[in-house]
Amino acid sequence: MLLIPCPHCGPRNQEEFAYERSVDSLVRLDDAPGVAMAALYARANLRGEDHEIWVHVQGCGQWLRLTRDRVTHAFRDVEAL
Amino acid sequence: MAKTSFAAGRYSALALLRGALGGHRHWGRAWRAAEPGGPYDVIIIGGGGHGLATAYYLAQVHGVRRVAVLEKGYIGGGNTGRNTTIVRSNYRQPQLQRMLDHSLRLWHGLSDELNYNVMFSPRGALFLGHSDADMVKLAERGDALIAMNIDAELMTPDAVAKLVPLLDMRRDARWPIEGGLIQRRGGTARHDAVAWGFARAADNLGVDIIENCEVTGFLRDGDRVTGVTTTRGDISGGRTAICVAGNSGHVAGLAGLKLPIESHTLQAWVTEPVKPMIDTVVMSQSLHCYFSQSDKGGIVGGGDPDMFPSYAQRGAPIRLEESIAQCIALAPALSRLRMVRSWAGVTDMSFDGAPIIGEMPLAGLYLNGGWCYGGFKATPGSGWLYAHLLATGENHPIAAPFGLDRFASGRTVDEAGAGPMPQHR
Amino acid sequence: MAATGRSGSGIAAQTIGFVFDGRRMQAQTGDTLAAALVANGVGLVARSFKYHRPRGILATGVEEPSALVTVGEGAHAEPNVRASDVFVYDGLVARSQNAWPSLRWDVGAINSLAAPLIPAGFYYKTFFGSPARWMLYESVIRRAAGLGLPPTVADPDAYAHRSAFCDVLVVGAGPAGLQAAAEAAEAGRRVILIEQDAVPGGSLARETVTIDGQPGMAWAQATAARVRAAGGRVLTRTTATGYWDDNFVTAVERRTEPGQPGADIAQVLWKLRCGEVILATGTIERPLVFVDNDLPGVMLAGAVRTLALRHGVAAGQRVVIATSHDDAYRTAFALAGIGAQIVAILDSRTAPQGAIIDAARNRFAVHTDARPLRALRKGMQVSGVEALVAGTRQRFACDCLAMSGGASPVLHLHRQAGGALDYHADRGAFLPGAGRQANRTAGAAAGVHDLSAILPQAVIADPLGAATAPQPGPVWRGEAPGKAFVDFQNDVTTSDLSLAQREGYVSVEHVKRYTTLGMGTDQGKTGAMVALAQIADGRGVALPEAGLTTFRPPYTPVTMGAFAGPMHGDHAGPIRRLPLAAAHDALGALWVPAGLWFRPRVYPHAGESIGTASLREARMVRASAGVVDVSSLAKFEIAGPDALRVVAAVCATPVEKLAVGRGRYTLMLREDGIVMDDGTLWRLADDRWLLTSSSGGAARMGRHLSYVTDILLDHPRAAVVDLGEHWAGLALAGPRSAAILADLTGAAVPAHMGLADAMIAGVAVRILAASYSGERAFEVHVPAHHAAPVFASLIDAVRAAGGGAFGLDAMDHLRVEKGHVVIGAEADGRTTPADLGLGGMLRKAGGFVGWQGLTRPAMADQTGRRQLVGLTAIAGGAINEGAMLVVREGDEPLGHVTTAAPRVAGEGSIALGLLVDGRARYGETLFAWSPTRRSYVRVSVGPPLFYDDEGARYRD
Amino acid sequence: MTEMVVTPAAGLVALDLWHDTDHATAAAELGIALPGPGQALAPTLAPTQGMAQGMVLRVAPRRWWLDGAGFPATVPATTGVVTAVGGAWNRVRLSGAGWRDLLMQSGLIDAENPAFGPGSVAVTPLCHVRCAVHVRATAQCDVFVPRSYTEHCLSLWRGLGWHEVAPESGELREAAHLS
Repeated sequence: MLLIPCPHCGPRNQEEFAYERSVDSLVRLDDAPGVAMAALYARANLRGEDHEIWVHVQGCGQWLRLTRDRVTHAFRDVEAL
Repeated sequence: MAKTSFAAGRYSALALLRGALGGHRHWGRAWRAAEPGGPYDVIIIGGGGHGLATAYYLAQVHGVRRVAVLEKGYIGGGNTGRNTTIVRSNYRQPQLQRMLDHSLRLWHGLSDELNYNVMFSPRGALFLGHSDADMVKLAERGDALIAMNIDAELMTPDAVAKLVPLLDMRRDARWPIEGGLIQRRGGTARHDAVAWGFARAADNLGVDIIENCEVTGFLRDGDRVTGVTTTRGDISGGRTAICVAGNSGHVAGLAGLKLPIESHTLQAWVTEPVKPMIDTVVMSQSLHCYFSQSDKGGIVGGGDPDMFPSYAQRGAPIRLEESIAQCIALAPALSRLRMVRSWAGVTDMSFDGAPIIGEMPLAGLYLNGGWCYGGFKATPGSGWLYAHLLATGENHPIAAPFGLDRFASGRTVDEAGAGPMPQHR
Repeated sequence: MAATGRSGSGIAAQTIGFVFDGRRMQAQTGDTLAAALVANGVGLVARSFKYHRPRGILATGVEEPSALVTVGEGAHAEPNVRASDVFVYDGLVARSQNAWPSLRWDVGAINSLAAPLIPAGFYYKTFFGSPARWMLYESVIRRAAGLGLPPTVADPDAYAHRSAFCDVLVVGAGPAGLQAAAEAAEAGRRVILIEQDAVPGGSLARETVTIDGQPGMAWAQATAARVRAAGGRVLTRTTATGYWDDNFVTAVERRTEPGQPGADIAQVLWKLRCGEVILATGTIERPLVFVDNDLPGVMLAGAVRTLALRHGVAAGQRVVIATSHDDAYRTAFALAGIGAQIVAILDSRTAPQGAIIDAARNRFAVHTDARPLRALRKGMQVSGVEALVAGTRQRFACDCLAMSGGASPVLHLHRQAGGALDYHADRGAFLPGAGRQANRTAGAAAGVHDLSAILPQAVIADPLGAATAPQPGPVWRGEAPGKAFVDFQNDVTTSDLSLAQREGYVSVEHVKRYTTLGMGTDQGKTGAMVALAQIADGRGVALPEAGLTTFRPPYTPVTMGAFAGPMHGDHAGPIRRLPLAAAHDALGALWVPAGLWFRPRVYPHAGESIGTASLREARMVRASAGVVDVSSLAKFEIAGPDALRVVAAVCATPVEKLAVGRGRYTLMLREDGIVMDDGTLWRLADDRWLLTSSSGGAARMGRHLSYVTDILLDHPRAAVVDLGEHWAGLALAGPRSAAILADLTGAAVPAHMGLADAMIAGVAVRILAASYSGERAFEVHVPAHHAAPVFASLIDAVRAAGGGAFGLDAMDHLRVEKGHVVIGAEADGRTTPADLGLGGMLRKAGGFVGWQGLTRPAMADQTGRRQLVGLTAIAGGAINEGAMLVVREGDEPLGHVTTAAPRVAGEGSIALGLLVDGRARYGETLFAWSPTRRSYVRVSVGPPLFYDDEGARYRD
Repeated sequence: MTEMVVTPAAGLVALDLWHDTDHATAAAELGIALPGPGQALAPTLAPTQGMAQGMVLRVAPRRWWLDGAGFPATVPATTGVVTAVGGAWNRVRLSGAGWRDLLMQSGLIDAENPAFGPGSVAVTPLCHVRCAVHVRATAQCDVFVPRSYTEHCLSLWRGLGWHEVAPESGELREAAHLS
């Protein structure tokens, strides 16, 4: 049960957060279709550390960028978005 | 079908009796501890049910016997050994119906075919409906199935209550039971036995099953994959087949490829064994829980995935709480049972909820993955179709809708209608 | 078993009554059921899982594999309770299980005779034939398997959840745990100390030691009191069952004993977030492996000692002790202390040395290089032991064989937390290695057995000297024929392990799964390490190479109800109530679930069916006017100088030119171009917008808007405020609606797709002129806390005009006639705007979420796609919702009916459907085939519009 | 004492400031205190502004709840925006030292931490429902519960031994739409 460091609220239970996507899969509104679909459908899905976008959806609504190890579940960095 | 002979002896009641008289000393290994060799016609990365089934059908159906199955640990140790053993084909989308019913038909003859009792038990897979709207959705699914020649039967509340007497049939229950849709040909199987049975049968046909052999990279000749590097040396082969659902992203990454797959955790649980109390696989149209009773007597159940990427094979207790609360709401007597174990698997969540079977952008490299949380039921069918692809170089028509190109073309399957984010399905 | 009564325990206890298998017996308060049964001379307690072998008490802790009983009666019955893990309460009723017709005469014991036929994994090798044939065999197997009888009625117990945070969590109130907890608490840290037993003390319960002049258990009580005095929380009868990520520990507190009625809350699931976790979880003793080591009367030596010292119960009068290390010697002294005879001590070591050995040699017959080969039986009870003593076979008569094959540190939680293990060959045991989380292990679990090392500041007086580390028992190599068990519950023997190895199930996980080793309710707590030693020996490798299976939560079995806790009954999933729920009840609403919401489905008159009533309501709307509650619709205000950017990104339709005071229908897409939601967009002011969307998609839409704003647009000067619950929404529809509203507000009503502020019943409301029904209609938005008088006024006014309230079903009938799509039905997560015939609404220039996805060939090209169509039953009959659309019965479907409805204006059955190449099929005849409902209705395909093609009725 | 008083949070207004709006500047401009994360403050008075009474709660990185009367009805578009949100929330006032216990049985935040004292605010799920908690005093705490979930929460809290007492005005409870 992760304890996710919300930049606004402090550490909170994972139940309060929702994972959105990995940072590399952002689709910008003005991305060309090919670029957009490649970003949407091709994930590095690293077995190790990756950068992810989460939101404190059951709390303050803050969006965050987490640098997180997907094997150990350790957070290395958190940044308010 | 002619009975296959096994080097280490066919299994039968008579053989068991002979064993009883001789202290069971005559049984040999179910499969050889093969050493890496080669070159192989086909290298299958992943000794789970799907990989072993692929190897078996390659040898059995296509006569391709120079096959190696490379397993990083022990065979059947991934999702094959950690699912809730449900087998059914009652999906809604025709592409999935065709594939999973093809698989279900194989399940029905599998124990005999493999000469290994995989304990496939068509005890029925029942979806419950909790409202008129649910019942319409179930009827729609049933209609779609029957129209595809797949069995489905809409049940009244009374019929449901008779089939599963422990369900809470009160009208004022939180999720009242308005009826159900059952697939009587669906049921459960013994998950480990599926891996072992395919391994034994494939080994018997000459397939090399190489355990404790982790793939660390790919051998390349330009844009062509010619084999793999492993912790036990290089192995070369004509076609290289990834079959590591849960870790597809990682293995494809070794070839520099990205996939429309993300690895998520799915948990399951089992209670202490008790005498028979539930004979049917129970699921729900609108809740996220399912349960059945194993032959040993434990109630096996599960619910939603953990909804974020992870390779950890461990989840959060909140998911257990939710699925258990829903199970108890449906069958209140479950409350007094005790959970004896929970576990987690890493599922290959594809971006339309359907599997990916097809050639990769690198020649000679193939993928079978993206099974989300529903791969076990597909084991024989998946292996059969993948074997077809690996033997012929072309996807079988049943597997054709599941190529990787569907994401770029927009021909996604999306059974749940949930869109590309795997945490939403 | 010869043992009866109590001797010299010196424990002040009251006598209470209990029943086992119909026999009334007496126990003392503080007794476990195991202790009470032994005290009453009950040896045979249970039958094993597979062979139905007679079994007795093996252990006194949660590790007990054999003595499983059902405790409690009726709805309170709890199966598979370990006799060692239930404290006797007055009136406790226990019965044996997995035996028929009785525990003593159990038909299932025939399995023992058939044992040669049913070795490990036998079922994989036989029972071939069709699945139906297998299911015949299987039904026999299923009945034979299982342990206790299942509950059949709802659980009468209540369960709670409770969170707690601490700086230090200490698991285990033995000496090491108590010491750590007291130190931390007195240093001002927030401390929680949990202990699975009913009292603190842990291993002290089986020692005669004094600490700082107090008997061990009294010191434990005093130390626990110190923890409490320093502000710490001490939870007894509480087991830490799961160690999850980020130092999150779940623990289960039992407030009532198994089967015990009463108490408000039976169990509490604690959710502990901890700064640091100290695991002082002690050890679990291992059995020795020899033939028939499972006979009643063969017990773990530590358990025998606990019975003697804690409960004053002698497990036997003539006892043989078999051991591989010093600890079991203590059992000899303890038993002798309560008057039992020590027949012999069999020590597998060749030359054990030390004070306690010397002391024992002075009092008892100590045999070295001695180990049991076979337990001898009389009836269903051990009567002696055949041992190999210095190479020769000897027999010793006894009524209790106390054995110890070493001890395993309890490292389950350490492992669950991701900690490493270090193997210590000299102890034949794993000790905790590096932890991955903020946790450490203390005391015996960390391999420290000497009390003076655990409590360095205390004065320890132990008449038997300092405890030493246990050493493992010898590996069994089949020195005598017969069954030697390594897993007592699942009847796994050493020959099963060998068979598995022979057949190539070499990996320890394969051995486990093939033989079911360690897969019982005890999860192999006593036998796992013994089995591993056997496996390693069989393979000729060192034990760590044989591998180790994964430790998974829970540590001990947890009642399912405790996981659910308050999520029970109506709270299994929260119910959302409309602001006007009471008013709808007063109008006789029939409720229908819609996600978590409950919404009025229909307001039936007496004797009216739902179908009749909803059609009546729909016709009422077409004829005069009706009011429907649309409060659960999602509503968002988007305001600020950059609000247009947000709206333009989210909505796929033109937005920029929408005039202030006007609204329009809009679509919101997913990134793959599929319709996510639909709704109406209103321009409240130049820089302020209102977006409504579907009830069911409200949470998704809220998050989407937030994502677009904060992530895609990088914080424009615009705020998105979720006002879904702020505004109650009442849709007033029908030809009389404009007049009614004008009358109520005393003002002109807005034109179609216009909006206005107004007053109704003295309450400020917002009126949006939008139509879903096809009639002139208005949505009245009012702050939810002021909704009641507005609703009352509207209802009064429509009733006066011959109308009334209408529900969701009528609304559905009305919208089908107009071909309006619903999210989840027509927009099923696989349809594009073009599929729904709405492709022309999209902004050509793109720039909204999803535009790129729509350019993909299979989405841009409409050929072969499912398209929205209208369906009309031609020759009577009602079209079934969900029916397949086929050319003829038996064909593969070309599509399906998404929503069906009776015609409101007119008679007959109409529907909307998704049909492959549907727009090219206008005029064709198909069948709506529902085999599950045995209906087959001929339908004609046409455009999805059945009423007022020109849209004349909803305009001003 | 374990008493719950339920009233609609009728006057609640959300104040959103833009991402690039300086909070201190905005506070001065608006004449109200804008508390930091996890905090509530009584609005301070600025001579040029109305007499705001009540409480300002920080509920999100860029959002405050203005709870009371006399707050500015509009704010400059260069600064942010205000939106009435009171219809969405009921206020459950918990009186009694046991409010910490209630929170610990309903959610997953450290409400037993002495640092979570008067003036603290937390937005967090209670009974699986996103609520806002405002500690008013050592023995009093407000929980803002979404209107539609109020009965769900209250019924669970009744089960924990809390009983409801009528607000001073009975109409208020009616407006909270509780049956």
